[in-house]
Amino acid sequence: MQTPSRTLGYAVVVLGIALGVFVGVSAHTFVVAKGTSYLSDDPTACVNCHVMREQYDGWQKAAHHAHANCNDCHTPHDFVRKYLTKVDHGWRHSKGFTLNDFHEPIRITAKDLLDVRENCIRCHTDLVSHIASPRADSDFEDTPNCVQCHADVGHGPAR
Amino acid sequence: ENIHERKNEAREQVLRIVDIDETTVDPAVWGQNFPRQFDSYKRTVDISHTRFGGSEAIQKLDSDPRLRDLFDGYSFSIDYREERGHAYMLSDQRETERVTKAKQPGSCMHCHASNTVAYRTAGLKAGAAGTLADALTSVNGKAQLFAGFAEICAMPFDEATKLVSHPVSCIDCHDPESMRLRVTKPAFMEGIASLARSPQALPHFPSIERWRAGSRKADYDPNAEASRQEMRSLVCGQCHVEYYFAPPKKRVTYPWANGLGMDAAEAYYDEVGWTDWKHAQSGAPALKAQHPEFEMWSQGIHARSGVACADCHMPYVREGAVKVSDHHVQSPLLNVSRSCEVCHRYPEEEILARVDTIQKRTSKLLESAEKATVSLIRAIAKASEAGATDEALKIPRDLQRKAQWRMDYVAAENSMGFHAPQETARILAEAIDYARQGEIAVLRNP
Amino acid sequence: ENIHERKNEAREQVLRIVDIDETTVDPAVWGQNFPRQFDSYKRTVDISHTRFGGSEAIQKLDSDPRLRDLFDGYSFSIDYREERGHAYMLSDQRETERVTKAKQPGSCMHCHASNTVAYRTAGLKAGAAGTLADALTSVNGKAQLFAGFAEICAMPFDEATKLVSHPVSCIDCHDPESMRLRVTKPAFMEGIASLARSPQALPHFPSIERWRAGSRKADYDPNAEASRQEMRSLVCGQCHVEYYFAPPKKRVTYPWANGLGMDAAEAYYDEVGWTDWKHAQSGAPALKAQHPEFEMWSQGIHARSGVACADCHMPYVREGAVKVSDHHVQSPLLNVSRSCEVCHRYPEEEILARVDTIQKRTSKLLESAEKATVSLIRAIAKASEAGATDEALKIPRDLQRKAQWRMDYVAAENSMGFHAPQETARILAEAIDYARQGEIAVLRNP
Ligand code: HEC
Ligand code: HEC
Ligand code: HEC
Ligand code: HEC
Ligand code: HEC
Ligand code: HEC
Ligand code: HEC
Ligand code: HEC
Ligand code: HEC
Ligand code: HEC
Ligand code: HEC
Ligand code: HEC
Ligand code: HEC
Ligand code: HEC
Ligand SMILES: [Ca+2]
Ligand SMILES: [Ca+2]
Repeated sequence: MQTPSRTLGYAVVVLGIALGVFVGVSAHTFVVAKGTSYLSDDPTACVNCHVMREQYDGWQKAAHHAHANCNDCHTPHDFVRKYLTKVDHGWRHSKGFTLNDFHEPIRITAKDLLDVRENCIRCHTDLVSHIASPRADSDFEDTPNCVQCHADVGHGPAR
Repeated sequence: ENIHERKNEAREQVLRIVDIDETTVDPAVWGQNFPRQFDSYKRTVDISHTRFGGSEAIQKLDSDPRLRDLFDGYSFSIDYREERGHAYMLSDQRETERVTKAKQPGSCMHCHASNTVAYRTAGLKAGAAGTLADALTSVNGKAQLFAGFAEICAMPFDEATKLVSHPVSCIDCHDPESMRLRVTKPAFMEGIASLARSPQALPHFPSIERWRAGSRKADYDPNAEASRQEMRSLVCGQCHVEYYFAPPKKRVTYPWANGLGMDAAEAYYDEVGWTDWKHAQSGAPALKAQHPEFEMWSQGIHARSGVACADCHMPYVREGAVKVSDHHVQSPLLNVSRSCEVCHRYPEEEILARVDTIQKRTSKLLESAEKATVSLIRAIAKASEAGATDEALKIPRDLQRKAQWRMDYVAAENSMGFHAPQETARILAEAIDYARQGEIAVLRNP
Repeated sequence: ENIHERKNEAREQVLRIVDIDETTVDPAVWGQNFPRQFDSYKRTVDISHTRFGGSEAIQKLDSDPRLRDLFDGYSFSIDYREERGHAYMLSDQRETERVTKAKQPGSCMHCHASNTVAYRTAGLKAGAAGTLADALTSVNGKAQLFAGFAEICAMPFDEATKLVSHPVSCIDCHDPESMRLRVTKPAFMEGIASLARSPQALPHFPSIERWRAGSRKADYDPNAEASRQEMRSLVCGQCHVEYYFAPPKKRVTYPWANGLGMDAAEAYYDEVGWTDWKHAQSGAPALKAQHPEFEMWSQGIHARSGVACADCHMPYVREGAVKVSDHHVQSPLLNVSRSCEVCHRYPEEEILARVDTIQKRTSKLLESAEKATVSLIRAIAKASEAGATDEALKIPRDLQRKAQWRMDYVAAENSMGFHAPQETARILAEAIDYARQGEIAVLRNP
């Protein structure tokens, strides 16, 4: 009969190995699937993953094709947060792509939706100055969710 | 216009020319700081027309003569018109024959005037602490408001109406400091608090569900807890709701203790034993429904999807470099491109056709429900003339109460079914069922 | 599966292992070229469960005993089950007591089997020109199909069912050459042609509106004129529709000459004087409705918005880089993320809750409509036992026909109101109105 601590010990070892393997695999993905694309702002970089194809195609037809590329909307624009986000995406998406364990249809995360809204307001500051506080990062409730009405700006009609 | 102008315009817009505070009732004064909103606000005088809505004050009793029978013995059989823009609410109330030819209480002021100051002044007179300078949301401010509300409800109409001078105004929906939305109508604050304590699930009001999960000690207070998107509907729910004047002091009361909607309100009235009037032809203890837009919207898919009254009735409009809320509150069918098309990318004709399909189905069913109810009324009247006892007519009369309440809940709701198409049809189906069952009951034992 | 594979998959194309043509009925053969679709196609044997749908072949007559009264005197009062996956259509038809205990015609084959080859062979036997090698859409092909259709409808069931061996198969919906969708059911081709000539507006079928604007000389032909998105619904409309067997030769016929929907079909049956059976208890000339999914969907907002049956019942599933249509046709509630979430950005629980609200409202109303109809049946039966003449009972019986048709139109439709929530409630409201009026008529002159 094993003592709890022993089991724990094994668990840790197993976990460690698993994690190691996983990091390896994902790093591998990161290379093969050009996860490095996250460091570029070129939209074609995003479609290195076919799972981004839908949004890419949508974006090409949508109103902003001429005005904004993926990262204009999907990453914050102060240097630090921008690269933190890129790393976060690079990691989560590579992981998702490797393990194929993500929810479909793919859904933007709450945090990313806030970043996007901040970008909407960044570009449309004057226009929305009556309805939205320029501090878009302020409490979500208090600034309208642009996308509730303009659902199709990024990727064309949702319905 | 060139870019530079637009940029300047954009910078000027927040500039405040005059000070406004809790005593500033006149919208024209607020309008100096917010000319765009004021301009559209004034346009609620415009007269327009849609198939089932619009703003021509036509006499409903003439366009649908069945209403005279249905409301026989009640003031609504004297004068009952299509409602119109906010600018008219005060004068239309003063001029309706329901007021000039019948006796009405001060309670009527609650939804037809800007009354925060009127209520608070009356409250102070009645001995509430503090001054008008207190924030409305402060302890003193609230105490003044509710004290005055009680006073004015109990007054006769003529006396009360002298105390107000503007239709709904900026101060009724906005905090003069921050311009944030707020609710200021006492009956609504009491109603929404009782609604929060009701058992009904309210997925379209997350802040209420949050409050329910909490200690529930203090009442639910929208001004403190509701999100901005929720407030975009709550400010309208202040008035566009079914109500009654609770005895003995005629306090405006919203029947929400069991939840929102037709069934919940009926259960409430049955519990407190409320009846609006005894029907002149049938002697049934009848109920009158009034503009349950807020309740009906709550049953619909738009509410469930987080779409607010203001999204459709006060859409954003682009003016030069800024977009503002259109304060010309009206039928969205007169402004489809802004009210609907941002969310529904269909041509205007297509959107109008969809609404038309929903509304025509509703109005055809409504007609059947009215016919069934009138036919029951006739049957009961005939039976009692023939000498049927109150005993024998109890069941038919109770069935009339149920049928008429349902029929009227849809007739009085102003979207002709649009706010909740399936729920509206369901209610009318029940109205027909009860009315016909009533007639069967009369025939079974005459 | 690892990335390298997935990247390869992205480049994979369909390679044809075997040749398939107009004579290839067996889906397993098609399956060699299209293994993904075949695999999911086979899964229609799965047994699943939702609140109002799913695929357990429960006996409806036990779960809702009122049905025994409602269909008294008709084969549906013997055996009437919840329908299930496509894989069962042939065996379920052979085993139902409606077949084993009652006499049925060859007409039944039309929607429960892959029958293009069976029909054409019978057509050739009957003297139609050409061979099976002719394209189905060729003049000869069509002639063979329709000749055989007439022959087999007129046969007794036992003889006809020997001629078919597979449930609906690839060839019934796909062109073996191009794999394009196509319709192959004769009664549907005739029905849709008569629908095109009807006066009803059909905004959800642009190709029909286009045909109407043209010369109208040749019949409307979906295989030649419908868009791909339209075909994604039309292939289902081949079978999921109300029908009757037109005398004298029991030809499967869709009552669409006045348009799609409850009212249009009723008008058609009244015009041609059709009655399914004489009700055993009341003697009313009753109608039986059957699975009008295609018609009900046509009344709903999804159809109007261009959403096809296949969008919800055969959603795309991503297999690696390629998207394929899920041929496991079933309740979308068992696959919400793919069936609904592509268009509706809500969590699964929320979407299920919305459907539940719609379906519960419907089932409650349906219950009221069934009760009202049963109560009318009882009243008529009682009156005729008491000696009322057919003369006196004509009006009540006609009202039962109208009420029962409406009630059943919803009961037989398999989405419990989801396909068109408001229209479904409207139909039930009318059912209740007619049923109660019938009872009143009985009581008025017994
Ligand atoms: C390595 C493959 C890959 C690349 C390259 C990629 N994505 Fe993704 N992306 C994914 C996967 C997998 C998901 C789903 C992750 C999940 O939902 O957990 C995803 C999800 C997302 C989401 C929604 C979830 C979230 O994080 O909010 C956004 C937004 C997104 N990607 C944007 C981008 C942009 C912008 C780029 C290019 C700068 C990009 N992606 C490049 C694979 C990729
Ligand atoms: C104009 C702004 C904008 C641009 C440019 C844009 N997006 Fe998006 N994207 C959005 C918004 C807004 C959403 C969230 C959609 C919603 O919530 O309705 C979104 C969502 C997503 C998602 C998550 C899927 C979903 O529906 O939630 C992915 C993945 C994504 N975008 C990838 C991309 C890629 C890749 C590009 C460039 C090819 C791109 N986006 C360009 C605004 C944009
Ligand atoms: C990188 C800058 C940028 C970002 C980020 C951006 N926009 Fe735009 N947007 C533009 C420009 C430039 C135009 C075209 C000129 C104009 O209409 O102001 C435009 C046009 C629009 C329009 C009018 C065209 C249409 O689609 O009807 C809308 C609405 C809009 N943006 C909303 C949004 C929303 C919502 C977001 C965030 C999800 C967003 N924008 C993000 C720059 C941006
Ligand atoms: C409640 C619905 C709603 C919300 C929320 C909303 N908008 Fe809009 N928006 C509209 C409407 C309606 C218009 C069209 C106004 C007009 O045509 O006069 C519009 C217009 C615009 C335009 C100008 C489009 C053009 O034709 O030039 C931009 C840009 C825009 N919105 C951006 C935003 C941004 C950024 C946000 C979030 C801060 C936002 N909107 C939130 C409804 C909304
Ligand atoms: C203080 C009470 C009050 C508030 C608050 C209020 N309304 Fe009204 N509303 C009324 C009255 C009273 C009328 C009828 C006026 C008349 O007919 O004289 C009316 C009329 C209307 C009409 C009919 C206009 C027409 O042309 O027929 C609409 C639409 C409407 N309101 C929507 C709203 C919306 C949306 C809100 C919230 C943004 C709102 N109301 C807030 C009391 C109110
Ligand atoms: C709970 C809020 C509320 C109260 C209390 C209220 N009203 Fe109204 N009233 C409304 C709203 C909202 C409308 C517009 C919708 C409608 O007409 O159905 C309206 C419309 C009207 C109209 C115009 C349409 C018509 O019916 O002819 C008149 C007149 C009117 N009210 C008179 C009165 C009188 C008199 C009283 C007191 C007995 C009163 N109201 C009490 C909210 C209220
Ligand atoms: C999704 C859009 C939408 C929302 C949300 C909505 N309405 Fe409406 N409303 C309509 C339409 C469409 C009509 C029908 C107008 C007509 O028939 O001309 C209407 C009609 C009305 C009318 C009668 C207008 C007239 O012209 O007589 C009133 C009053 C009203 N709504 C109040 C409200 C209130 C209060 C709320 C929120 C509790 C609300 N509406 C929410 C779309 C909406
Ligand atoms: C019946 C309620 C109501 C009345 C009365 C009202 N408003 Fe508003 N107002 C609103 C709503 C709803 C919004 C949208 C607020 C939001 O989205 O947070 C709004 C928004 C505003 C805004 C913010 C910018 C914008 O346009 O969205 C200003 C400024 C404003 N109103 C000024 C006024 C003035 C000035 C008056 C009087 C002339 C007035 N309001 C009367 C309901 C009202
Ligand atoms: C802020 C977004 C928004 C606005 C504004 C809006 N809708 Fe909708 N509408 C929705 C959503 C969300 C649904 C629910 C279906 C879904 O989830 O896609 C819906 C559903 C509908 C439906 C189908 C449901 C039913 O009741 O039959 C109709 C019809 C409709 N809307 C008409 C309108 C009309 C007319 C207007 C303008 C008066 C309008 N909508 C304004 C978002 C909106
Ligand atoms: C050849 C006739 C035919 C065609 C074509 C057809 N169906 Fe069916 N369908 C049936 C029959 C028969 C059943 C019932 C089988 C049984 O109960 O044994 C059925 C059952 C179903 C069910 C119920 C499955 C369950 O689990 O309860 C669904 C959903 C369905 N069909 C949808 C569709 C859709 C969507 C299409 C078009 C893509 C379609 N059908 C095409 C005849 C057909
Ligand atoms: C117009 C097409 C069509 C014709 C003709 C047809 N069916 Fe069906 N049948 C269906 C569809 C679609 C379903 C699945 C939907 C349902 O059950 O409501 C079904 C379901 C069934 C079921 C399973 C559910 C139940 O009712 O027990 C049986 C058994 C059945 N049919 C027998 C028959 C018999 C016997 C005939 C001939 C008298 C026949 N069918 C003629 C289309 C048809
Ligand atoms: C917008 C989505 C949608 C569309 C489009 C749609 N359906 Fe459905 N369908 C549903 C839902 C949701 C149900 C309810 C399933 C349940 O209750 O389990 C349903 C139920 C059914 C059922 C009964 C399924 C069962 O489990 O018993 C049949 C058969 C069916 N639909 C056929 C069709 C046909 C044929 C069409 C096209 C003419 C169609 N549907 C279009 C969503 C859809
Ligand atoms: C009841 C009708 C029906 C039957 C039976 C049917 N299919 Fe399909 N099939 C469809 C529909 C609908 C589509 C979607 C077509 C489109 O979007 O154009 C489809 C699409 C396809 C496609 C195109 C790729 C894809 O997945 O969208 C292939 C290949 C296919 N089916 C093969 C088959 C095979 C093999 C069988 C028999 C095992 C079969 N189908 C039986 C209705 C059917
Ligand atoms: C291909 C797109 C699409 C798919 C798939 C889809 N819907 Fe819809 N849905 C719509 C559109 C479009 C509307 C109409 C409102 C609008 O115009 O936004 C709508 C409206 C609705 C509504 C409100 C109208 C009503 O009848 O009450 C509900 C609820 C709904 N859908 C549920 C579902 C469910 C559940 C499913 C899956 C079984 C589904 N939808 C699949 C596009 C879709
Ligand atoms: Ca009006
Ligand atoms: Ca089933």
